[in-house]
Amino acid sequence: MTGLPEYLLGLGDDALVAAQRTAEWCAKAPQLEEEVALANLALDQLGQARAFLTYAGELEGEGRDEDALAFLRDEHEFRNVQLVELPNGDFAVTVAKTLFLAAYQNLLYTRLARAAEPRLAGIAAKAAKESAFHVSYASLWTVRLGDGTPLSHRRMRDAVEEVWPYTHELFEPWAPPEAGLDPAALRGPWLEVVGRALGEATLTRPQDGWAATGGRSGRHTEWFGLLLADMQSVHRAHVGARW
Amino acid sequence: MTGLPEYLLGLGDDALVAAQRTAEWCAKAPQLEEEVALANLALDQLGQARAFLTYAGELEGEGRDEDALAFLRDEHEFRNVQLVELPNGDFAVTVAKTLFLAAYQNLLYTRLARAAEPRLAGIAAKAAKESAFHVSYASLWTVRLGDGTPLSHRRMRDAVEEVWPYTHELFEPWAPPEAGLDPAALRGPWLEVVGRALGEATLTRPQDGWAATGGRSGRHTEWFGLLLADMQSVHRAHVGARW
Amino acid sequence: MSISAFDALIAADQKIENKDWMPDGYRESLIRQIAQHAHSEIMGMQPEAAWISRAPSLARKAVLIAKVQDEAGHGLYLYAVAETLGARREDLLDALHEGRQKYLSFINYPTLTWADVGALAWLTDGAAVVNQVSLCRTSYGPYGRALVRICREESFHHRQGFDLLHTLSRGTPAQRRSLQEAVDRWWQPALAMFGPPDSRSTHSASSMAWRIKRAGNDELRQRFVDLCVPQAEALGVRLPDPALRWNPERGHHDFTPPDYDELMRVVAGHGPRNRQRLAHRRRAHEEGAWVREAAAVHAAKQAAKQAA
Amino acid sequence: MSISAFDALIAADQKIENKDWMPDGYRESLIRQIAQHAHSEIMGMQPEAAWISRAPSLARKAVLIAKVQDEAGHGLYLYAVAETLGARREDLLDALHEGRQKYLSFINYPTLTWADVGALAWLTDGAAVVNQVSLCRTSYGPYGRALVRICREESFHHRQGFDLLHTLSRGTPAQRRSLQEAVDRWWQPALAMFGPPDSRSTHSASSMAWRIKRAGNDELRQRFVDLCVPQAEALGVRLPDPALRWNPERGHHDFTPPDYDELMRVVAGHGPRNRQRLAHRRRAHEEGAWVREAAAVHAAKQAAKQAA
Repeated sequence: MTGLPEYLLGLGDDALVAAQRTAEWCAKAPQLEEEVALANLALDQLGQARAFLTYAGELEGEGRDEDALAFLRDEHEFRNVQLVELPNGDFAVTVAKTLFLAAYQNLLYTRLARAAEPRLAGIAAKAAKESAFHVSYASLWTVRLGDGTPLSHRRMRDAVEEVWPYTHELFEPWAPPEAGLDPAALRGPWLEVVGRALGEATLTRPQDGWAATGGRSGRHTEWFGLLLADMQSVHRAHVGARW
Repeated sequence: MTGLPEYLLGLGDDALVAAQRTAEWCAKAPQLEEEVALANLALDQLGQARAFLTYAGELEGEGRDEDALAFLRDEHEFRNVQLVELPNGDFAVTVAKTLFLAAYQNLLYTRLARAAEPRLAGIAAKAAKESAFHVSYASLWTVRLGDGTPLSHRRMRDAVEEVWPYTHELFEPWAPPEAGLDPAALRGPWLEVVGRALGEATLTRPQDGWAATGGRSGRHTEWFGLLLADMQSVHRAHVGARW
Repeated sequence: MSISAFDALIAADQKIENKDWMPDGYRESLIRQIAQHAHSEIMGMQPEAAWISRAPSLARKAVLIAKVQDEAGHGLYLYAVAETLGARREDLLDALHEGRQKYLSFINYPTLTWADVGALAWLTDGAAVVNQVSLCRTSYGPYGRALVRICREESFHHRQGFDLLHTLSRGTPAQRRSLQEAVDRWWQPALAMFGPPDSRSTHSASSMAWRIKRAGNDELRQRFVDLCVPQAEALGVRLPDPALRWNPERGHHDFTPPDYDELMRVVAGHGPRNRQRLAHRRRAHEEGAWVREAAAVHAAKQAAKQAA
Repeated sequence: MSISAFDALIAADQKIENKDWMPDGYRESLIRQIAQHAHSEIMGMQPEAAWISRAPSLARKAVLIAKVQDEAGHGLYLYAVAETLGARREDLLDALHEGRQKYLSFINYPTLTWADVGALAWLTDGAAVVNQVSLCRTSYGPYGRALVRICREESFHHRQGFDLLHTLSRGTPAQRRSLQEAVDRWWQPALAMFGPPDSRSTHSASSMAWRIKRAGNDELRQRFVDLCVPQAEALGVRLPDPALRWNPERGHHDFTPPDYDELMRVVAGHGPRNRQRLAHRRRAHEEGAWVREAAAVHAAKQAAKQAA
């Protein structure tokens, strides 16, 4: 069974990798308003990652701080779902990834905010507010693109289909007693939130078929190694340096 | 003044980084014929890199083999020109980079094949034959694109202009006595080779303006750190392992 | 030549050549099979090409580039064989891009670590060799001759894959762990390369009658398993099948057959990487369109000049 | 309001507002200057954004994302100010993309190492603050008010850049070396940010008369140098100018002025990164076109629904 430190790593890694991907949009977004909004998302995710990783490192008790955990673990030691590793693709893919992740995180954080463990509850309460904004932002763009031009409709539809197989992993049984929740129970409410956005966007929910799995036990996608190689390169090139 | 070991590093690094970039086309080339041809170029470049780096490591006498030199040096220790670091861009940019580099290498290798140092002469003699093929291949495509459609003409022209400022570095004074040549003297013949291809391609030679410099002393472009982070990631993640 | 002449050639185990008369069904079966083979070669470049930039030694990097290059060469060669039957490369590529023609399902699995590059070569190229050695005796001459050359290169790839894994097997604990994990991932996809059991194969019977195929799926799969067992021992890896054991009565290893339902799902497009592999292939093709067009326009200009 | 009322306001050091009458030349000068400022903000995101993915600590990564975000925000804000003068953001972006309007030349230099991220912030944001503090008293009200907010954020960026460098200055030998090299690279581009000497500046005189600008290029450059010297000492770096020394008679530091010929070349498009920066910007804009169009079409649909 998953212990609390490993669970916190998973929450932190989800947020960290999502932040890394979102920040790839900096200086490349479709318009200035999106530059600002996407940077906001990335900053929120990064803030959550730092809080969870710091907490995980302290519970672990081996002296690893947020940077040791972010920059000095190897690929198979990361506990994030594969969803967050997917390349950004076009803006529609990013919107789909953001919608699916944020809807899950918002439900999860809202429940974790009531956890008995006060520090976990505190981090989650702040994160729940942030992810609520992420859900509205991604829903808004899902609708704009889905109910926009024929081209944007097609791209949004393709994006939803492409990312869908990676959503199942979010609801795998993987939570310690301290979390006080069953991830599988989040899928119903999640389908409601996501279904509402898709419906308004004139899109239909894809069929469930092949489902990605393995991220929580350290098995990641072909893209993740490259993401880490880039992210960790400067830190690792200077052993023991302070930044 | 440049010593022979450092010069060999420069020759090897030029070829290594060129091979790395060329091989990025694998499974992405415009047609199967180009898959085969570009892989050939990459293999030739990689073979040259291995020969020069192995030789450099032996002269240096500190037990560094080709892999130690390729995978365990940091950015500022690489001695390649910035030209080879440039991203591949579209196929026209790759053709322009290849034409400019191969025309230089062919002239250089042909002269080095007559160097007094027999090992250097031997590597260069083999490489000269290879680079002669690279020149014809890149010239052929320069002409096809330059004298093809209006779109391809425009892209080939833009590519030549984009890459041109990075060609000056090839002719900087940077050769040890053992090489028996003055790099600056190669520019005349180089302009002839390149000018012939450009002329046939209905393109004009760009104005000389800003000129890139610094590669030979370890100052590289913004892109080079990412190239190295990727290239060295697996090797560096397993300290002391054999492959 | 006529249908009786064709039948006589087949019966006498002689080769059919492209100028010979042949039944439409024979021609169509061949084009389908050769196109699928060609598509598999060019799609199969992707899971390996992804590791070229990171290959952990320059020697391995060279080997890997050469392997991917061979696959492109095989693709070229096989499309040319299909063209001897009246097909056009362009149309076959369209059929691939639109999902009307298939490629081998193992290509839809990811190569997650450097060890996967070796396991993929050892197991899937090994399976390809077993398949293709038998196909070298196919009744269509141009295809058989292409296969002789392809087989030689594939068996080289197979040996290089084994060599890569053998180095890992003598390496660090992390390297040995990655070796075992990669073999665990690739065993099933490799077994599935031989297709469904003969009893469920849609095309097998007619292909056997025309001697396009020379051996059944089940027979070839058994041959592959028997070959792998001693090689796995030499690598010190466990093949992930608890039922795998020598059966002295049959003179073969017993083993668990691959999951055909999964195979059918992946063939139908629902594997881990189907979407991405096809999207990658389509994008490369689309982004190359202006280059191919420029070459064609330039060639036409040259031809016009020479004619003038 | 009329020309005499306008002149009276300027003479009384009062603010001009967007509804006020103003001479065409005043309006055009302002639009040119504000657009160039806005362009510099959004083009200036690039050399820093390139390092976000590799920032060597999570805290620095957050600071860097926030800085790039502020620049986007400044861009938004400044284009809105230009719009109060009748310009449209879209047209100004076109002018940028087509090279008809300029941005600050330092952006055309590369950020080669992590230390460059710090040096760029310390020196070029430092120079920007000196420039903009003086501009806060500009005669056009909306621009002056925008500048107050922008200045506050820029001076925060400047301090964060200094802090980044300060950490390197107490770090490993490799870190300290990279610090010195980065400062060597960024000193000249930062000095050049104040533009040509007043004697050679084409727009300075009229801008001063209209009180769009409130201080000359030379005066501001001197102020910047005087500010940098003690900060460089605190960092333990050498500013790359052998002529740099305190001149007790002038009460200022003497220094070598930047190479104006190089500045003019870079402004004209021949700097190390001009092509790439503009190409990157154009590509992002083109790739975003379908998104902007979708949003516009969707908004029109919503409006039509509400009207119905």
